[in-house]
Amino acid sequence: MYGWFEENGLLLGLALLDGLAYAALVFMVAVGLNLVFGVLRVLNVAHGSLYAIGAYAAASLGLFAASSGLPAWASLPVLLVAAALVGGILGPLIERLLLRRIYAQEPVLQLLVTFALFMILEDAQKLIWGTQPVQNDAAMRLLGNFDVPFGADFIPFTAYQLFVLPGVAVATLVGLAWFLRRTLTGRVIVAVTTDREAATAMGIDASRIYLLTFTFGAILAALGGALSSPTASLVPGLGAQTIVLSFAVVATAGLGQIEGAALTALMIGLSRSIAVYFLPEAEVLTPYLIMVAVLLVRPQGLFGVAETRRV
Amino acid sequence: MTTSASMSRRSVLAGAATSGSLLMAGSGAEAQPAKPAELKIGITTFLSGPASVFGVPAKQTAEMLAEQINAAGGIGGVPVRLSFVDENPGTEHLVGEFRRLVQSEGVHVVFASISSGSCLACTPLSDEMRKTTILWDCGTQRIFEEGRHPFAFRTQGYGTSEVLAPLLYLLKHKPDFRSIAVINQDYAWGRDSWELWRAGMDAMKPGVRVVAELFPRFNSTDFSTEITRLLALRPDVILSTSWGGELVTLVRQANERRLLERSLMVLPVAEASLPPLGRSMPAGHIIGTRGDHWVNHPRPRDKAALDRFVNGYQQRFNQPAIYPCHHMFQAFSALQAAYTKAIAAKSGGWPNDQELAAAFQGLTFDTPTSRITIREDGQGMEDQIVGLSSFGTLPYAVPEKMMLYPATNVSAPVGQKSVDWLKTLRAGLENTAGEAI
Amino acid sequence: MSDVLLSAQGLRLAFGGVKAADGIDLDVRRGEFLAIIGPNGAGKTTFINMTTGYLRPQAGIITYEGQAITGMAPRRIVARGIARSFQLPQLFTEHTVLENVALAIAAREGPWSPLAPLLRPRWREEAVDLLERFGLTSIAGARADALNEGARKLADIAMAVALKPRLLLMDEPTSGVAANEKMEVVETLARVLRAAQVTAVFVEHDMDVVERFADRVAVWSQGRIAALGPPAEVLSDPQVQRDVIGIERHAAA
Amino acid sequence: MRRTETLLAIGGAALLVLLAILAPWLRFVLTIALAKGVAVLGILLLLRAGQVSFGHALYLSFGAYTVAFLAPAMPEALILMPVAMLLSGLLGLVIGLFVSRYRDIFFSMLNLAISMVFYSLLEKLYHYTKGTDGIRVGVPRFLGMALERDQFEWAMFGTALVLALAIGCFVRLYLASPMGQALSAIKTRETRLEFMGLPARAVLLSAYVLSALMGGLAGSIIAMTTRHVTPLLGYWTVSGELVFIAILGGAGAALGPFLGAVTFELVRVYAAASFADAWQAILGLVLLGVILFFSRGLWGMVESLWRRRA
Repeated sequence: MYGWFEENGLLLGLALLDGLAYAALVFMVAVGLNLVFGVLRVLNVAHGSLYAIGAYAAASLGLFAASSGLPAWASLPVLLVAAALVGGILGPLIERLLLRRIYAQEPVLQLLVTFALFMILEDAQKLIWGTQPVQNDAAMRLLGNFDVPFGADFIPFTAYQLFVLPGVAVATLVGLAWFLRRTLTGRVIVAVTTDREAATAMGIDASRIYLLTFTFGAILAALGGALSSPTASLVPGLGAQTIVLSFAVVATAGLGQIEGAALTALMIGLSRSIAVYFLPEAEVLTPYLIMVAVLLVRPQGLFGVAETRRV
Repeated sequence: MTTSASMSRRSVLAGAATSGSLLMAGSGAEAQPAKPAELKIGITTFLSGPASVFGVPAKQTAEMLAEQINAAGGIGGVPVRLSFVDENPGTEHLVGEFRRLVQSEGVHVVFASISSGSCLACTPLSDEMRKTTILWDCGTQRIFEEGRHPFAFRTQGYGTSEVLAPLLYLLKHKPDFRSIAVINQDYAWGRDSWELWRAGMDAMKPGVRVVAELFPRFNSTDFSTEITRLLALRPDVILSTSWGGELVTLVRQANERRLLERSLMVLPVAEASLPPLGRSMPAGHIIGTRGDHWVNHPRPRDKAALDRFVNGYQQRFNQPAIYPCHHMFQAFSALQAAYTKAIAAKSGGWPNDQELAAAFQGLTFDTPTSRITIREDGQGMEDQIVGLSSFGTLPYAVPEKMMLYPATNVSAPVGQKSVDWLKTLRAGLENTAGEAI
Repeated sequence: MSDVLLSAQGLRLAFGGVKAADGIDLDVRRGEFLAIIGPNGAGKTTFINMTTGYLRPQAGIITYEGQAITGMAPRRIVARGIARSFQLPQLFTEHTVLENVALAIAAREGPWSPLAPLLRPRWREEAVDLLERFGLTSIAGARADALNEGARKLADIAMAVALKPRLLLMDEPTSGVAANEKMEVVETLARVLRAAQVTAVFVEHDMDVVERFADRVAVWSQGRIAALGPPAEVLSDPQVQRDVIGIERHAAA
Repeated sequence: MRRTETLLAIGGAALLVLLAILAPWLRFVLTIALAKGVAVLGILLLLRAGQVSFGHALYLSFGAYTVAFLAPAMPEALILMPVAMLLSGLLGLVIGLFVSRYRDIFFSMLNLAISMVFYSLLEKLYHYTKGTDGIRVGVPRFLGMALERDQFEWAMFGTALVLALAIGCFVRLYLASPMGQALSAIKTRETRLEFMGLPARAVLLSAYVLSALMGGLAGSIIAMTTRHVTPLLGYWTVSGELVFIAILGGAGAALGPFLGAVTFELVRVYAAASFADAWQAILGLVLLGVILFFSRGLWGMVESLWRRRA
């Protein structure tokens, strides 16, 4: 028999595992939003819709792949393909047809354009996928369970949750960091994020960078959705939930900061799962409380750089 | 068939201009109306958001039934016409729409709401506008226990019977359980249903240890943390009154991680989520349907009618008819019965609002599975059937070892508050309240 | 009453490794026009920024009228009678020039009734009058973002003057002003300031302007004051000529 | 244009009264629209400073719940309204002291976060708030008189209309005053304000408190009109809706919010009536059209029409 402390210590360990998986999902959807905000300075409300559409598309494509006889292992790459398709098609369309027309306008108008888009896409999803739960958990079942010892007992976790989600998130983080630091395009994106005026003054083709970044952000949003689809059943209203949380992450992280997004996601993920264990009623409040606390101490966000006001 | 979709903007504007006179009709319930050209029914239901899982099938059912009724000559010779309102935008929008339905559309009757909050907001309006309102799906016990609503009638069961029946089933099926955990959606039904359950459980089987009370955020898509905690706690029983996509997600995630091998689940609102769950729903857990309308009901009142309805729906919409479809059926059935009764009482004359409402008092109407009587407080007495999940010919789970609980055995008597009544229950009721069928 | 209006002692401030102020000691005398010259990056603007509260020196003390103002918020410093203008004009771009000046007047006068308009008769009159003195009457109704560089510069200074300061710090008041208008602009400015008995410190690159209008010149070099004195004396110093003016001329060419 | 605006305001008010007489059910919709217009006036003040609050549903729901909680003890509409307004203003002062330090996205998101905390509490504190079921508000007295439902609805409509006109006038004066003008100065050159001795934070804070007062008042009107309050009134999409209305109506004048609010509510009602399945998409399309083709909103359209005629 374990004492209170030992038992709770073990629970804390479990909470860590759950928090990690949740953090991975939060990170995937928030990092794209943060990247887009950093470069375009547009807070994209429709990011939540892209997430939802990515999830739906992944489930549908997975079901289609299975019915057309693709082997079971294909259910994992299908998630990536669906995300790339959704982001790769919708991203450029949205950037070219809508956002492009309003870059010169006030930020609130840009925000509202994406809000309008969000409303339209919400109904569009319903039109395409209906209102009944859509699901395809092939990817989750593929890898089966992994038993984590828990005292004399054991707790089964899905390998998907334990390895795939954090794995993809870490790969995304490392890949993004490498891309932004080591490639020319990446450096240009960073330059635009840090000082838009200076970067455009240096002759950077902002239009191309905007298109690229937005598409990239859209793919990340869709990927976030696609990754969540094997464990969740998809119903209307998915996007609205996701986007508020991502907003909180972006503001907490600091604009355009991918490491900040990762750290914030981790904080949110862990505190949420710890809350579920020890203070379930506080669970929904944690992301917002974290944000308020962080901004009290660091008004520019965790990794944000104070904008120098030139006089 | 005419539904709201065909209503043009112009007709709404015209309605706005002429409804001064309609108001008169609405408030003067004693006026003697002539037989109208159409019987207008306003229906509030979820057309967007997560609860559209229920709302849209119900809407489809209403359209199908209206078509059938009209093909058969309408109600009392008058064809019905439906207008739908989306509940999702919130109360402030909904009560405005309720007024529009009554004052501008001039509906004769309103079918109100899936959400309890919507019902609570609409019933006072039914009092004020003296417009017969059928509460066709919402379950909150607060409606008729906290006030009198002479124009509102619920044509199905409610939270108390829908929670008590599975509790009684559990007490009989697994009388030796010692610990329980609850994982409900964090909103009124999730909280209310747990309060009802707890009151009944503590009265009939004191001393059960409640090891966890989890109320994850409404519309959550990830329950892995909660599941881990439940796996670690190993409660004998896990109760969840969740519904829709969330229940599907919860059961799938729980099943994948073999939680359902460790604990017995009690799912009072399982039925609508069983088709999408398919084989992910393991056998041997307690499932309910907010009524008695299981597709495999062993002895329905009218087998042919049940098959006709269920198969007709399946064929037309390529989906199984889930419980909201049945609740919509009940609302239509009650409406037809009430009009027949009112017209007969008036020797063939068309009833006004007051007379229509009067017809609902003590009304008995047929459903494919049984017969429902509306009590003097407006509450419908719908029997409950609970069973254990099992697999037969269908690709999804249906109940076996079913117990039927007559509504009068599992409903708080008129004038008593549910929680107070549940506290008076005593052990042994599980052996007398229901019968195996 | 002391002859010294503003006094800086031992000001130090470094950004990373760059010493923008490396022991600045300077007394500004009541009523004088003091020019600050020196190459870019010598710390001239930093001095103004420290004096007006935008930057806090890491060491040293600034006193004004004998009282320490080191590290005070800009707002507090303005309230004591120190105003500044900016190298890059800081105008409210959605307002007209008249409104810009009126806002400055309002700032000086506050607190006010929240329901009387900004352009209440008394303030409007004063703003019109001030703009006239700056020769900006013709553009009083123009939006601030529609002006040319010279006009923006003047409007920027007019706003500072509208605060009725006793000490005005100007960061390159003539940069951006067309060469043929420059003398006239400075002439106007000097007249307005003298009439209002304002002490002025200004950063300037044009040696002709310095020679003609400054009572004293301070030469900045790498965060220090390399020379200080009347223009005739300082500008003829061979070392100043070589180190500062040479560079300036070179840069100008 | 000034006189025109006054004339338009009077004409608009007359039109609303006429509509309310002709179509009783519209009276309800219009009361809500007027209340939202009042809340949007507050949003407009903040927009002047370039700040977008994505959390003002907080004050709306706070005002509404204040009424819901106090109505049983104090069933008098003309007391409930100012009390809800003042308490909401007090809350705005406390929160404003914190958020007025932040700008742009941080300002937006902090407001969002705080409003979501409040929303979650409304849902969580089930025993006090009845969770998502919400609280029913009885018909309060009006000026000490117990009114019939119909009379009470007229009273609320009239009160909302009078308040809308009065607060619209106030906002117009405020915007022309140094306080209001300093707001737009925050947007264009905040540092200069500081160097002129004007505390930008205080300027923003006063606007913020005013917006909280207006939000609370609007919430109290909504509560007494719908007579049932649920947490949904505090959800972030409602905050978005307020900003939506501000832009739809046009942020250029005090009349804009009401133009926007009435249009918004009517479009929503008609879209919901004609296309119950896709009303959201229709609203989205309307907003998209307005932003892409008339970025100054409906008021901007009215203005340019007027200019063309003049």
